[in-house]
Amino acid sequence: MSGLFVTDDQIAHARTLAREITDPIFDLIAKNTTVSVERTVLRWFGVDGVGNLGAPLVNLMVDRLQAAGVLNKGAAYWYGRALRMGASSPLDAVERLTAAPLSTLGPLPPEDEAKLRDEVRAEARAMVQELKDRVARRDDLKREFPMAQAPHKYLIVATGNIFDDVDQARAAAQAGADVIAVIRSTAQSLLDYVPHGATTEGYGGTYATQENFRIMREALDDESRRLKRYVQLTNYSSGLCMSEIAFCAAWERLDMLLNDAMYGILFRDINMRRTFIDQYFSRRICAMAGIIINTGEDNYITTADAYDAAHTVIASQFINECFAHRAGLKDWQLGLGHSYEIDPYKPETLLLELSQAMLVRRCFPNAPLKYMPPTKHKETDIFFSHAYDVMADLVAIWTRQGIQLLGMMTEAMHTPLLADRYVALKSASYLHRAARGIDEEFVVREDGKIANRARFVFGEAMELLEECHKDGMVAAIGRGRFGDVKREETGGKGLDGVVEKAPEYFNPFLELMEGRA
Amino acid sequence: MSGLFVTDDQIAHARTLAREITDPIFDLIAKNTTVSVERTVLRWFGVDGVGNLGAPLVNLMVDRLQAAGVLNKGAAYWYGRALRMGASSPLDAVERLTAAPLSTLGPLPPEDEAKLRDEVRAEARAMVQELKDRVARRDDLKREFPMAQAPHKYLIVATGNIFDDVDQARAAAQAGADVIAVIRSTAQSLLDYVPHGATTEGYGGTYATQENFRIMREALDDESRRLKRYVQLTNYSSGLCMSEIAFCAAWERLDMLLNDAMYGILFRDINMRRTFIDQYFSRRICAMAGIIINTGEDNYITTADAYDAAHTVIASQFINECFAHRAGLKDWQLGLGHSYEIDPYKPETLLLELSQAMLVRRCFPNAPLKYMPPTKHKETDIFFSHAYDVMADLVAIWTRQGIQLLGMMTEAMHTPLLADRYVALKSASYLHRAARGIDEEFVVREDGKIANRARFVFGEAMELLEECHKDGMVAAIGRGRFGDVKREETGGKGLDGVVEKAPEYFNPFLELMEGRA
Amino acid sequence: MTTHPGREKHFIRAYGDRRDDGVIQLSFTLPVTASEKAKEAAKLFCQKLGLTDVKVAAIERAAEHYTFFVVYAKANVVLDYAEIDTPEIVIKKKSFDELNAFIEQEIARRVVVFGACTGTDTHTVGIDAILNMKGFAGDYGLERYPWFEAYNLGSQVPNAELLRRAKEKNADAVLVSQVVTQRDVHKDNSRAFIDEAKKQGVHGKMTLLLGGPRVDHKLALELGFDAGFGPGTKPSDVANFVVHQVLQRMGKEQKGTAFEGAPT
Amino acid sequence: MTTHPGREKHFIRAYGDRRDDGVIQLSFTLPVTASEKAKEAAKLFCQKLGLTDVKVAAIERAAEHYTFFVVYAKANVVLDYAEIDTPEIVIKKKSFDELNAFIEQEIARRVVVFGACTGTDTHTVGIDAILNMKGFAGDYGLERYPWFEAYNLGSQVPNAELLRRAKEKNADAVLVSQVVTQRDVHKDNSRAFIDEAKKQGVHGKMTLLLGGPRVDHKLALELGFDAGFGPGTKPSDVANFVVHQVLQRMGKEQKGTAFEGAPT
Ligand code: B12
Ligand code: B12
Ligand SMILES: Cc1ncc(COP(=O)(O)O)c(C=O)c1O
Ligand SMILES: Cc1ncc(COP(=O)(O)O)c(C=O)c1O
Repeated sequence: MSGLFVTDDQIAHARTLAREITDPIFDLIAKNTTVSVERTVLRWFGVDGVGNLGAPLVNLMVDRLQAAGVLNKGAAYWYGRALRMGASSPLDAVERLTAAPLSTLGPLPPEDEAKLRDEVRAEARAMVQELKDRVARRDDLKREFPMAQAPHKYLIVATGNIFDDVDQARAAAQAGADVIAVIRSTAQSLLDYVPHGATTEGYGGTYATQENFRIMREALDDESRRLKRYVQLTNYSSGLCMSEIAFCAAWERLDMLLNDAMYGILFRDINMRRTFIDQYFSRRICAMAGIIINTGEDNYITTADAYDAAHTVIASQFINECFAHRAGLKDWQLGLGHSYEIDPYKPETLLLELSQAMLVRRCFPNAPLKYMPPTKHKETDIFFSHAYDVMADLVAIWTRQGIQLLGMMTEAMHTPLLADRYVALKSASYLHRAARGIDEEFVVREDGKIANRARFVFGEAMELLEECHKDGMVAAIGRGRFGDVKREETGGKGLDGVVEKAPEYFNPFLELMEGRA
Repeated sequence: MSGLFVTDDQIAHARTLAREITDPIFDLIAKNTTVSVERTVLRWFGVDGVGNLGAPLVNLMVDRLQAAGVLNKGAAYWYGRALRMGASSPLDAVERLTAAPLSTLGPLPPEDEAKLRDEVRAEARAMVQELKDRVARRDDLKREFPMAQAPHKYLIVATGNIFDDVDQARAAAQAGADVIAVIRSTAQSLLDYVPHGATTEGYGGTYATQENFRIMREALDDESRRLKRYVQLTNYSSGLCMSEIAFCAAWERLDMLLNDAMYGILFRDINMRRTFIDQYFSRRICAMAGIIINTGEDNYITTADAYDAAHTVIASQFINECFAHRAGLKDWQLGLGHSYEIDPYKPETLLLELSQAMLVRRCFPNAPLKYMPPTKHKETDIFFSHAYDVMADLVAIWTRQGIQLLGMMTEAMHTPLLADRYVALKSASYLHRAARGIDEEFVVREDGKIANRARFVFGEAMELLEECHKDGMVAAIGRGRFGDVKREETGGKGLDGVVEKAPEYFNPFLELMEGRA
Repeated sequence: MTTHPGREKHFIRAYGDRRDDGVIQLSFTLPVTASEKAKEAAKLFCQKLGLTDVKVAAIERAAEHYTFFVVYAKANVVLDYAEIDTPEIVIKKKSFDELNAFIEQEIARRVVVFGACTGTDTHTVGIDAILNMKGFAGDYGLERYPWFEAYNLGSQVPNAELLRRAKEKNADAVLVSQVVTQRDVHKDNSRAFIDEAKKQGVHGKMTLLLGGPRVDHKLALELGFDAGFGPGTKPSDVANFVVHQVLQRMGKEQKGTAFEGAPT
Repeated sequence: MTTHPGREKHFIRAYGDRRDDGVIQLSFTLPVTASEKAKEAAKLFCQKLGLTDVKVAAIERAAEHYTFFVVYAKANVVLDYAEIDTPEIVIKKKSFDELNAFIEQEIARRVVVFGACTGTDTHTVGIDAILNMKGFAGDYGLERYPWFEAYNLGSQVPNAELLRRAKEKNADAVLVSQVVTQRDVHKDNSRAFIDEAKKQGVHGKMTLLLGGPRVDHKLALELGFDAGFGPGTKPSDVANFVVHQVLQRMGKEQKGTAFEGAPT
C-alpha cells in the first residue's frame, strides 16, 4: 500500500498536525480530573456495590468528596486516609469517608503523607497486577482457541435483558460471529453512574454493568471452548462514565470497547472538557488491558452526508489515533471507525467506497480498523438492503478490515432478529471466502477515479486538520466540522464533574499506567 | 485488455484451430439439407397454418416430399413446380403438391427449369426484402427509444400462457428489464414441428410459436414506447426446428435467439449431423435479421463441475464463434455464453469467476457475451442465493458483459415469481450503478492468482482444441469432452430428417444469404 | 389510485407467478434443532396460519437450538380492494411559493412551529429533515419558509421543556419525533407528551404532530396527536398540513377538509 | 433431536428477537398500484391470516399495477413440538464397506437397480448423483458398490421403457427422478409411472423409488411409491434403503423396520 494515493510525507505531516492539535488538550488533561475518573480509582481498589437508594457506592463517596471540595486531591488520597483511619476494607473505607467531616481533615504530617501514598501505591500495584492476571487468562484462552481470520465478524445483540442477550450471543457465535457487542440501553451514556448488577430491562439495548459484562464473558468463554474458536466481547464506554466502564470491561476481560475521544461531545452533547479528560484515563486502562478500542467516525456520516463529509472521517481518525497513542495504545489496538454509507442511488458508489476504505488503510496500515455497514440509506426492502450489505462485505475483505460489523437487512426497521444475524453471517462468510486476497490481484491505477477521489478526500482532510491546528479543536467543533454537530466548550452535560487537580493530587493508577511509578 | 493473460498469437492460433475443426462440418453442411431447413424455406414463402389434424402445413408438405424421395431437390424447387402448375398462393401450392403424385414428376425442359428457378428466386428476393423491411422497423424503434446501457438485464418469463407472459413481461420491463426471454415449454426442442398459434398451456415455459412471438413483440413495442426505452425480446431456437424458429423470430422482429451449434446435441440428444446443418441455416437467418445469438456454453458447467470444466467453455466458444462467423454473423451478434457457477463453498471463487470472465472478455473483445448467473449451487435459502447473485452482478459489470441474465433468489425452487424478478432487477441496477467503470480502475497483476488461473484454463482449452483438431469434433463429443455428455454421430433424434442434396438442389434463400444470388 | 364508482367489488389475492395463485413467501425461526421434525413443525406452523400448499424450502441451522425456515405457500385470503377506504383529495397541495403567499394573505403572520426529538431519543436526522433549511430529498425545510418561524430544539429534549418553550412563543404547532420504537418506547413517550400537553393546557389548542419511521396517522390520532407522519414525509407536507390546521382553528376552513399530501 | 419421555408438552412459537415473541417475516405481491391504499390492503391481508402487530415495512412498486410488500408481524401460533412424530431409529446406517459385506452375506447376489429421469424431464444431475460412480458430496454412487448392479438410463425416458428394461433384468428397485414440478407435472408423470407399473404387473413386487428436489417421503407414498427422497439425499441412503427392502421382501426383516437414514 505504501506510496498509494499520497506520499508518506503527507501522512507524516497529518500526524504532526494531529499531535500539535492535541497538545493543548493534553495540558487540560494533565491539570484536571473528573468525578468519573475518581470513581474509577475507587472501583479499582475494589469498591463495588450500591447504597440503600441504589446509587453506586463510588458515586456516594466521590459526590461527597466533591461536595466537600476535596476531590482535587484525588479519591485515592482519601481512600488512603480512610485506610489510615482504620478502614478494614474498601467498603469500610467508603463508610468512614462518607461519615467523617472531610473538610475538617487537614493534611497529615509530611512523612505520614508520604507513607500513606506508599501504602496506597502498593495496593494499587497489587490491583494492577490482579487486572493483568485476569487479562492474561483471556490471552491464554485466545492462544488455546485461536480466533478466525480477519475481518472479524462483529454482531450486535440488543434485547435489553442480559440473559436473552446470552442466548442470542451464543446463537450468533454458533452461526459464525467472531465478536459480540452488547448494545447499551438508549441514553445510558448520559447516566453519570454505572448501573449495578445483572439487568433485564433496557430500551434499544442492555445496560452496561460490570455484572452483565461478567455474565456475557463467561458465556462466551464457554462458547469459545465448545466452538474451539475464541469469541470476542465488546461494549460501549463513550459517555459520562467512560473510564469506569473501561475499568469494568478490563476487569471482566472484554476484548474491545467502543471508545472515542469525541463521540460523547458530538453525539451525546457531553461537555468537551469532561470527555477529553475521561477518554484519556479510559484509554490508559484499555492500553494496559490489551483492549482494542473502536472509534466512532462512522457516526459522522450518519448525520452529515457520507460523500461530502468523507474527509472529516480521515481528519478525525488522525486525531483519535493521536489521542490513543498518547494514552499508550498500540497500533494493533486501534479499531478506527469508518463505514460504507454513501447513498446507493449515487453513481459509482462502489468505487467511492473502495477509495475511502483504501485511503483509510493507506493512512493506518497497522491498525485493525473497524468497518461499519450501511445504515442510513438502508431500505425497508430487506432484499435490497441485503444486497447493499453484501457490497460492504466485499469492501471489508478487500481492504483487510480487522473488524467488520455485519449489516442487517432489517436495519431500517428494528434491532436485529436472530435470523437477521444468521443471514448476515452466512453471506459475509461467503464474501470473505470468495474474495479473500483480491487486493493482491490488482494494482490501483493512480490516474483512476478511485485514486483521484482518495487524493481529493485526503486533501480536504488536511485542510480540516490545518484549520483545527490554526484555530484549535474547540473552534472546529464549534463550527460543526465533525458530523455537522456544533458544540461549545462549556456547553453539554457533565462539566460540573470536572475538577482541577490540586498540586498534591494523587492517582497511583495513573502513575503506574503512565510509567511514572 | 489486449495482451492480458495470453498473447494475441495464442488467441489467433485458437481461431485457426477452430476454423480447421469446423472445416469437415462445413463439408457436411454443404452437402446436406434437413426437413427443418426445407420447412423454413416454405415458411419464408408464406406457407403458414395447420392442416386438419393440427400439423403445420409445412410439415405436411415436406414430409410428403421426403416420403416421395424428392426433398433432395429442395422444397423451393417443388414450390416452383406447384406455382407453374398454376398455384395461386403458397397455400394453394401446398395443396397441389400434396395432391400430385410427385415421384412421377420428372424434370422440366432445361429452359423451363431455369425459368422456374428465376421466378422462385425473384419471389425469394421479394420475401427477403420484406423480412429486411420488418427488421428495419425494429431498428427504427430502437433508434427512437435507445436501449439502456449494457449489461442488458435479461429476465425470463415462463408461465406457460402467452397472455400471462405478456403481463409479466410488461411488469418486468417496467421494473427495469432490458431483455425479456420467454422460456419454452419443456421438451419443445424435441418436437419436429413448430406449434401453431397463440398458446396458453405449457410446462416450465410457453411454446415458441410465431403467433406467440408476434403477441409478445407487439406488447414490448408498446411498452418500449411507454417507457421510452427499447425492450428486447428473445426466445430459443436450438432443437429440432432450429432454423424454422429462427425464421419465425426474424419475421416477428425478435432481437436475440438462444442458438448454439452444439446445445441440441449435448443437452437434448439431437443428432449431430442434423444439428450442424440446421444451425447453419438458422444462423444465416440470424445474421441477416440482425439477431444476436446466445450460445449455451453455460450449460456445460451445470452438468460438469464449473471449476474443472472451465476450459471446455472457452474451447467451445471458439468453435461456436467460428460456426457463427462462417454463417455470416458479426461479432456484435455473438452473445457467447458463460456463467458464474463455481461452488460457492470453494475458496476464492470471486477471483476464479473474475478470472474466467476476464479471460472470455480477453478472447472475444468485440462480442457482447451473455453472462449467466449461478444456478446449480443455488440454495433454497433465498437470502444466501440473493447474495450469491449479487456477486455475479458485480462480475457482469466488471467484465462489461453485453447481456446479463439476472439470477433469481428462488432458482433452487421454482420458475420466477413476479417479485423475484423485481428483487433481482433492483439489486442488479444497484450493482451496475455502483460498480460501472471498475475495470478501468485496476490493472490485473500478471503474477496473481487471477492471471495464473486464466492462463491455466486457456492452456487446457487449447489442449482440448488440439484434440478436436486431431481427432475431430465427433470423437471429442463422443468422449464427453463438453458438459460431461457423450454422443455418437449417428445417435440421437432427428437423423432421419437429414437429406443429402441432389446436384440440382435449389434453395434461393440460402443463395441470397450466402451472397451467391 | 383506481376509483370504484358505486363501490363495485374488486377482489384481489396474492400474485406469485399467476393471477390469484395466492403464493407468498415467509421466513421465521423456531427454537428447535434443525431436523426433519423441525421441518414438519414449520409446515404445521404455516398450516395453522391457514396456508396451503406449504413448501418448506429452506431449513437452516441458525444455531444449535434455532432453525431458520424459508417457506413458500398459498394464502387463501381474498380482499375486496374497493372496500378499502382512502380519503378523497379536495384541495391541492401548495408549492413553497404558493404556500408562503397564501400564509401572507390568509393568516397574515408567521406560523410558529417548535420541534424536537423528545425523551431519550437522539435521532435528530428525521426532525432536522423537516425543520432545517436543507430539508429532505430536495424539498426545503420549514426554516427556509419566510412565513414560518421554526424552532428546532434538537434531541433528548424533555417533553415538558418542549411544550413550555412552545407555549412561551405561542406556537401554532409542536412537532415531536420518535425513532426508537423497541418495545413501544415511542408510544410510552408519546403518551407522556400528550399527558404533559393536557397538564400544560395546550392539548386541543396547539396542533400536535408526531413523526418517525414507525409512526402513521392512525397511531398518532390514537395517541392523542392531531396527525402522524411516517417515513418519506416531506417538509412541504408538514407545512401544508400546519397551515390547514391554523386556518381551521381560525375558522377559515372546515374541520376535516381533505387535502393533497394530508397524512393518511 | 430432543426426546420427550411420556410426551411432555413442549410448546414452541416463532422466535424473532425474544423467546415466544412470534415475529415472522412475509413478502408477497398484490395486483394493485403502490399507494397508501395498497399498504392498507397488505395490512388487512396479513390480519386475515390471523397475524397481529402487522408492520408493513416495504411497499415496492414492482410494476405499474403490482406492489411488492415486505411485512413483519406476530403469528399467534403455538405448536406442541412433542406431538410431532418422527420414527425412532432402530438400525444404524451401514457404511459402503459394511453394506457390501452385508449384501454378500445376507442376499448373496448383486442387487439390481434401474434409474432414469422419466417423462419430459431432462434433469439428470440428481439421478446421476445417486447412480453414477462419482456420487454426491463425497458419498459414492451405486455404480461404485461391487454388490450393486446399477443401470442409469438417463433422461427423457418413457416410463414404460424404464419398467420394461427393469423387468428384463429382474431388478430389485426402480429409481425415478422428477425435477420439473411446475404445475405438478412431476405428480402427473409419477402417477402415470405407477399406472404403468401396475399394468406391467411389477407394482408391489419391485421397490419403486421417487426422488427429486420437491419430493418427500409422504408424497411418494401417496403417489404409490415405496419411498421418496428429497434434496440432499446421499447415494448411501438409497443403497441402505434398497437393501432393507430386499431383506423385507425376502422375509429376513420385518416390514416397516425403522432404520437410520430412512426417508421421512
Ligand atoms: C442515523 C442513525 C443513528 C445515529 C443518529 C444520529 C442522529 N443525530 O440522528 C446514531 C449513530 C447516533 C444512532 C444511535 C442509535 N441508534 Co440509530 N439509527 C440510525 C439510522 C441508521 C438512520 C436513522 C435516520 O437518520 N433516518 C433518516 C431520517 C430522514 O428518517 P426518519 O427518521 O424516518 O425521518 C423521516 C420520517 O420518519 C419523518 N419524521 C421523523 N420524525 C418526524 C417528526 C415529525 C413531527 C414529522 C412531521 C415527521 C418526522 O420525516 C423524516 C423525513 O422523511 C437508523 C436505521 C435506519 N436506516 O433507519 C438507526 C435506528 C433508528 N437506530 C436504532 C438504535 C437502536 C439506536 C441506538 C439506540 C443503538 C444503541 N443502543 O446504541 C443508538 C442510540 C440512539 C438514541 N439514544 O436514541 C434502531 C432503532 C430500533 C427501533 N426500531 O427501535 C435503528 C432502526 C437501527 C436498528 N435497526 O437497530 N442511530
Ligand atoms: C442444472 C439445471 C438444468 C440443466 C440440466 C442439465 C442436466 N443434464 O441435468 C439444464 C440447463 C439443461 C436445465 C434445463 C431446464 N431447466 Co433446469 N435447472 C437446473 C438447476 C440449475 C440445477 C438442478 C440440479 O442439477 N441440481 C443438483 C442435483 C444434485 O439436485 P437434485 O436434482 O435435487 O437431486 C438430488 C435429490 O433431489 C435427490 N434425487 C433426485 N432425483 C432422485 C431420484 C431418486 C430415485 C432418488 C432416490 C433421489 C433423487 O438426490 C439428488 C442428490 O441429493 C435447477 C435449479 C436448482 N438450483 O435447483 C434448475 C431447474 C430444476 N430447472 C428448471 C427448468 C424450468 C428447466 C427448463 C424446463 C427451462 C426451460 N424451459 O428451458 C429446462 C428444460 C429441462 C427439461 N426439459 O427437463 C426449473 C424447474 C422449476 C420447477 N420447479 O418446475 C429449476 C428449479 C430452475 C428454476 N428455478 O426455474 N436445467
Ligand atoms: C464510539 C462510540 N461510542 C459509543 C456509542 C454508543 O453510545 P450510546 O450508548 O451513547 O448510544 C457509539 C455508537 O455507535 C460509538 O460509535
Ligand atoms: C443455447 C440454448 N438453446 C436452447 C436452450 C433451451 O432449450 P430447451 O427448450 O430445449 O430447454 C438453452 C437453455 O438453456 C440454451 O442454452
